[in-house]
Amino acid sequence: MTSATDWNALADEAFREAFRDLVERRLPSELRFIRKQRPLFDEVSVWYHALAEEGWLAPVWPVEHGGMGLTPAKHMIYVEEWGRLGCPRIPDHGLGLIGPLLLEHGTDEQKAYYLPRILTGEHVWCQGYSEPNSGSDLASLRTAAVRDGDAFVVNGQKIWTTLAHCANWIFALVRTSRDEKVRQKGITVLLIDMTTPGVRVRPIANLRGETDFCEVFFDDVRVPVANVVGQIDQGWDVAKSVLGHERIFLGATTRPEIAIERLEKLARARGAFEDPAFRSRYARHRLDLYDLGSAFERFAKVLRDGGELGADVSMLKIFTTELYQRITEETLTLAGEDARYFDDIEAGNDQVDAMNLFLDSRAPAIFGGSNEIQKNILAKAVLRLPS
Amino acid sequence: MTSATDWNALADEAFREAFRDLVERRLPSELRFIRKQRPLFDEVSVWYHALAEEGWLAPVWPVEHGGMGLTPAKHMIYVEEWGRLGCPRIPDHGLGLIGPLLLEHGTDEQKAYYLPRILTGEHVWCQGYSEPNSGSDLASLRTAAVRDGDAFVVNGQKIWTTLAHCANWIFALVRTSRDEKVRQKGITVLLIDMTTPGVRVRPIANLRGETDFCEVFFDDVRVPVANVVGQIDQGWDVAKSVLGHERIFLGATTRPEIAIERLEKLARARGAFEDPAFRSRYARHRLDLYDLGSAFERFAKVLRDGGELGADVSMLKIFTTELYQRITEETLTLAGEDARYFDDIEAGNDQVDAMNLFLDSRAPAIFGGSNEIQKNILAKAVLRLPS
Amino acid sequence: MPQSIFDDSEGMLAMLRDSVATLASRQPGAASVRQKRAAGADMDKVLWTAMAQAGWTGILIPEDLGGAGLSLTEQAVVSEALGRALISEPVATGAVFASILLARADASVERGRLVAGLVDGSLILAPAWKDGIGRSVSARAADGGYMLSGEKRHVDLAVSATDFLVVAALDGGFGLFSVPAKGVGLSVETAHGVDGAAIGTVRFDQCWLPQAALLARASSEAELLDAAITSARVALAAELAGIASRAVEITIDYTKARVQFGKPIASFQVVQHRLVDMWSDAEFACAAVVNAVETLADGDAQAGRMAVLAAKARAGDAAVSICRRAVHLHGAMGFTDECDIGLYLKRAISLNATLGQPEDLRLEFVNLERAA
Amino acid sequence: MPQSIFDDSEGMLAMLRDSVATLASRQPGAASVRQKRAAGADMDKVLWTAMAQAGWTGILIPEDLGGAGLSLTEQAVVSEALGRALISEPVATGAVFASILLARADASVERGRLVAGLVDGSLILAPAWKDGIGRSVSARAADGGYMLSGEKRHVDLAVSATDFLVVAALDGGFGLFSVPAKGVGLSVETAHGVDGAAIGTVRFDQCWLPQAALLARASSEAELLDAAITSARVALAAELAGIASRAVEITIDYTKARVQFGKPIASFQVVQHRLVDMWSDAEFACAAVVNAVETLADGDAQAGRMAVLAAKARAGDAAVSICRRAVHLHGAMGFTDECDIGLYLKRAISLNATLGQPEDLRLEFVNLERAA
Repeated sequence: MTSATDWNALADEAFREAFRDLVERRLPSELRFIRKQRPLFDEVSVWYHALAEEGWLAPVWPVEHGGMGLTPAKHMIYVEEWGRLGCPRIPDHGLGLIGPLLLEHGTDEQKAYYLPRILTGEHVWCQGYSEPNSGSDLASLRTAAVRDGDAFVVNGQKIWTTLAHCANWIFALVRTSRDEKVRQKGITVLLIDMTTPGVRVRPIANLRGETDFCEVFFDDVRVPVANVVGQIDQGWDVAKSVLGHERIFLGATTRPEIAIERLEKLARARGAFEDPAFRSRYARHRLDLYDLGSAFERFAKVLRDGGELGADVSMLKIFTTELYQRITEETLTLAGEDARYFDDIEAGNDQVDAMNLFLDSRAPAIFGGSNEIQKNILAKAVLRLPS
Repeated sequence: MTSATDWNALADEAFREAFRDLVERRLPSELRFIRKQRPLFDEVSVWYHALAEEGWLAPVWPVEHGGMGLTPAKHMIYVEEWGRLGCPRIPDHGLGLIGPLLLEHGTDEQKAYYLPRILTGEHVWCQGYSEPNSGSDLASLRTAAVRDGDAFVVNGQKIWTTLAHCANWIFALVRTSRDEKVRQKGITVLLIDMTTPGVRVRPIANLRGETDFCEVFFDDVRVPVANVVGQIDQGWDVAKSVLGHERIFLGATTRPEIAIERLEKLARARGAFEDPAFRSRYARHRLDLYDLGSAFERFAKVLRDGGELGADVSMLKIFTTELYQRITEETLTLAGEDARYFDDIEAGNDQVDAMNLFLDSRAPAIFGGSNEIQKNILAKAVLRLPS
Repeated sequence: MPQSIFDDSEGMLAMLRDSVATLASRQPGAASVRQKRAAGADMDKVLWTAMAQAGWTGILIPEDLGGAGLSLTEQAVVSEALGRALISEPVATGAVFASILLARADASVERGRLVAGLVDGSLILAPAWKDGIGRSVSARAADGGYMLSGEKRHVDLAVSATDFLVVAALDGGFGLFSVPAKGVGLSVETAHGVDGAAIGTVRFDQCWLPQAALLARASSEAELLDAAITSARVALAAELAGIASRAVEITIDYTKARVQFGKPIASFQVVQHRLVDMWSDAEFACAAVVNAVETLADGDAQAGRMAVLAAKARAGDAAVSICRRAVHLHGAMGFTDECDIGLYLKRAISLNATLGQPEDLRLEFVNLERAA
Repeated sequence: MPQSIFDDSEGMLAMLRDSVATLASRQPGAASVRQKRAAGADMDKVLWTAMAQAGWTGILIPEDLGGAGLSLTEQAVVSEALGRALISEPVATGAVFASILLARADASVERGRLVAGLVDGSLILAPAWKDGIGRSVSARAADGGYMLSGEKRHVDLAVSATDFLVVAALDGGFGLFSVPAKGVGLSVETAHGVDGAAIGTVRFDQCWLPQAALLARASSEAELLDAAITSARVALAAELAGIASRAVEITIDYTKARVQFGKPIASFQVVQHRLVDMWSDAEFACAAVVNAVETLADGDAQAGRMAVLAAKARAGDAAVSICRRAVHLHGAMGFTDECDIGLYLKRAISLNATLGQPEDLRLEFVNLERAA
């Protein structure tokens, strides 16, 4: 294993090269550029374990806990190359969310117990925030944890829990008090072993016919008090302290890039680039994507210079999710009568998953805070508009 | 003069023919299809008096007051032909607004005095509703009328008063009481002779460099109590009782029709119809206009069948004003570098007032209740959405 | 809420709407879609039979041929109501398109058999008019009959069909053939349609037909197909308008019930204005359908054709974009398969892509108008 | 609020921004526009002189020619600040375009005279590169010099110019000529520009020039003009981004102050979201300008050209559409000539239409990319 300073000291190009080399050596070719956006753990465990063995699994964790300790700038390269080389997404709640939160708010015992098990893949995590009646409005959550000796007894329900059906631990926000004036108070973070009696998972099929997310039900589930992260009733502060710089990735160009690649493939196969009307519409999307790159760079530069991102970064998230939709809609238009197919459609000797991407593009404008919520926040936090 | 039953008994085509004949005989050719959308009274008085002489000036007034007493269906034809034949707009507040309101709410004395003077053109009216701090929110108006014997003393200011600088009477909403709980109460309708001392008019230039509207200032202006229309403090009910069926004309296809005619002229001159990219964009506008016609017809049919229009008719107003903007924007795009000109631009041997229409198209989306206000109303009155 | 408004002095149209609603209450459209999809089927036989019994497979067939002898007004009303109820049987192709093809074919025993079967539901007819790329279907005289070869794509009811109605090149012109589904040399391949129904690709490989299979011939494909396409587009436009209108209502109901930050989300101004936009789009779609039906009835062929193009484009755009916004306003719920709104979106996409997407239809409109 | 963010470790760019703001506080842009318009003029001589004194007419002219020898970074910062302040002198054409034309011309006494006059403001140079339709300008050798005939359109500064910089066909190639405004055979006609400045059409009717008037020659027009067009487009994009950003700020201030129904209209969610959209568009415009300047500096000619096309298109679209929405959000006030926001809209339209509208620029971008 290489030490953190070594990675960060590498020239950017050399670091890129190291990542590419790793991918060449360890990522099976059938796992590159796969269609499925959210593979289950078993489907990509080869890659997961390979990353762990090579010491590349946890790019931003500190070296002493088995991470690479990358700076935000190097982490950006890591993420860029990941996408560019077609690496499949791995179940990353443990790595990206629970790990960092434990590092910041966990006890030494918690760190010692949980972190290594994330790296080995023994613990696969999911994140239980949303509930049926608290989507955009997290503070209204109702799953209750009542103290009973050295345990909490949890009752309630989570929803939109991504990949809960292949996780064995859940990082859950629960309500431990109703007395507080401010609704954000009285919430506690609990780590719950999903093999505990009373936990039940129901996968929910999505528009594409896949089951990315689930409902998780808790029926008198006993959770040791030792599984609380941070202070009881102060879980809100823990939950919201996700790494600030990671928010830039919500605005990454990846999705519209994938979509425009498909549009171009179909357009070439059908000779659409010879049609000035199509070319004119295509030009708009192409330039939107190009300019998104310029805007992304403006924020990436802040990170590279060691700065912190403000609320304004969510303009990228709004733009990229809407662009993703526009491009997939254009692809359906170009598909003509073939837009009736749920299956992939012919593009010369190849196929294009026009409907798959169109349907997938409905989600990012909602998840991670709907674009309307993002605009509400921008109106207040950046434009300082009155209420 | 022909009696009302005669007009309404005519077949539609014969009625159209009669109107066309009148235009041929009495409208000077230099007044047809003029560029100015809001001519001053003097500029079109020939046509005004001709209409009066022929008995065609007041289409919806009752016959006993010198009107034509047309049904809404016949009135629609009147308005259609007016636009189709390129008749210039005449100052019409007296005919379209004050006349009907006096007919409904005026005393016999008021009718006898004012109505004939509108028909002769002796009284040219304007309408004083808006004030600097009450645009969309009429109920907040502040121009005050304080009772002093048999007169009101008026102080305050009106704004956006269309053609006030060529009017000699103003139909004003004034506040006569501040005690009422509901803000709509305490408002009174006053007819004010603009030659009264203390009335001052300041024309306001608009984006096109013309002066369609004015500010009107009242400085201790004495108005006889006899000039109140309806009840004191109950003016709100008078003001809002404009003829329901006239609201359909806010959604008329006239403006986008004029705009697309210009777009087509420029496109022909520049060979743009040979460019599939332009053709594709043009097709969208053309079909929007065509479909607006279908939607307009849906409401026109209600009127023809003797029905009343609901709040839903304002969907036409929103659509037509936004379409007007889109078409004039397209024309500027087609104009290329010529879009830098304020003056009319060359289109073959002819000229096109591209900038004139583009700038003009900014107004209808605001005036008569901004499109946002229209949507607020539709949300409540038609969709019954909660507040 | 939005609905195509026709003159209905005798209340017949309201009755038709009610009967569709009654059927839908017994056989909910969404459930039927899910069942059909799970089975990989191309139709719901129970629903289709019920529709035939109600007379809806023969609305446009003249009375003297055994049909209802009604007009596009009634067809539009039924199609719109089916759209609202998400009853996704391929009426526009399997009933409307087939009806017009047959009504305009020459009188013959074979035509009589097909018409009777279509009307009473005993036969399932699958019109097949769209050639595979580079594999167009042609017929040649052979053994006292005809031999068909080639491929047809985007065929509804390809699996369930008892008979195909196939347009093929013939002697420098075109012929309309009746082809039994069990015929030798005919094979069907299917793919999943986004609306849950299987879509067929039908291959004819030296498929022999008797003389009587030739139902009609014409010098151009347009002469055989245009009337059928026009009527089918009206039916599609009406169905799309129905989908659009119902999707608005569903979304209004959902956003009134869904509480966030202590208020129904339908009380937020941004949501309200979006709902108003959606409602207005649906109203425009309905008005365009009425205009198409009435303009066609007025008899000016060119004007009628343009009105139909406009209606199909407007209703298709409205339905798809309303459903997209509707899914979004349903939040995460809208992204689940359990929520019906996604099925509306998928159905809208499928119908919008059938017989011309809006962009193509608009260009055709402008080409017609400017050529005039 | 939105602004192009360049590395500015030495604070020089901030200083430049401040000096523009200081000038604007003494000579407000809006007042200058109104004055210019009323006078039918094509420039504000007081402002132009002040800008020349500040060194802004020669930013891009190399030091060895007597200019400031700065880069497009500084030019973009100044142009953006001018845009914000609505100082509408034709810097992109009269300074940037002219500078690059001259910097790339051959060394000569005449070039020296023109450069010096441009830098110190004593000469007003009007580049004239766009031929009238069917009336392109050509030169032929005559009497030991050249004879020019033809017409140039869309010429800024045509009335005030002391010298025109004219591109003309010459011997199968092209030449760049210096033409004195007082020359025999030269006539100027003007029309009102939407931004208040007169726009010239310049006619050359047997206009004789001495040998020394030929500043440069090349085999193609592109070779003479492309570098100047690219730099001018960067300046225009920056100015448009400045207009866009400032229009957002003005509208935020207005909507916060304007009370309706008892609340500032900026508190209504629909208005808030529209303001967020406008702000985001302005941010994208600024980012595109930065990208253009940096990509050009990186040295890959093709990449640089594409970046400039993107920036001019993005900033032009942003400025025009932001100003349109800004006018709308100003309500009736926005429709008056008294309100500055309308002047921003008009200026945005004018710059957006200069050297290529977004639609054309985007197509050029795609053509370049797909040809590669």
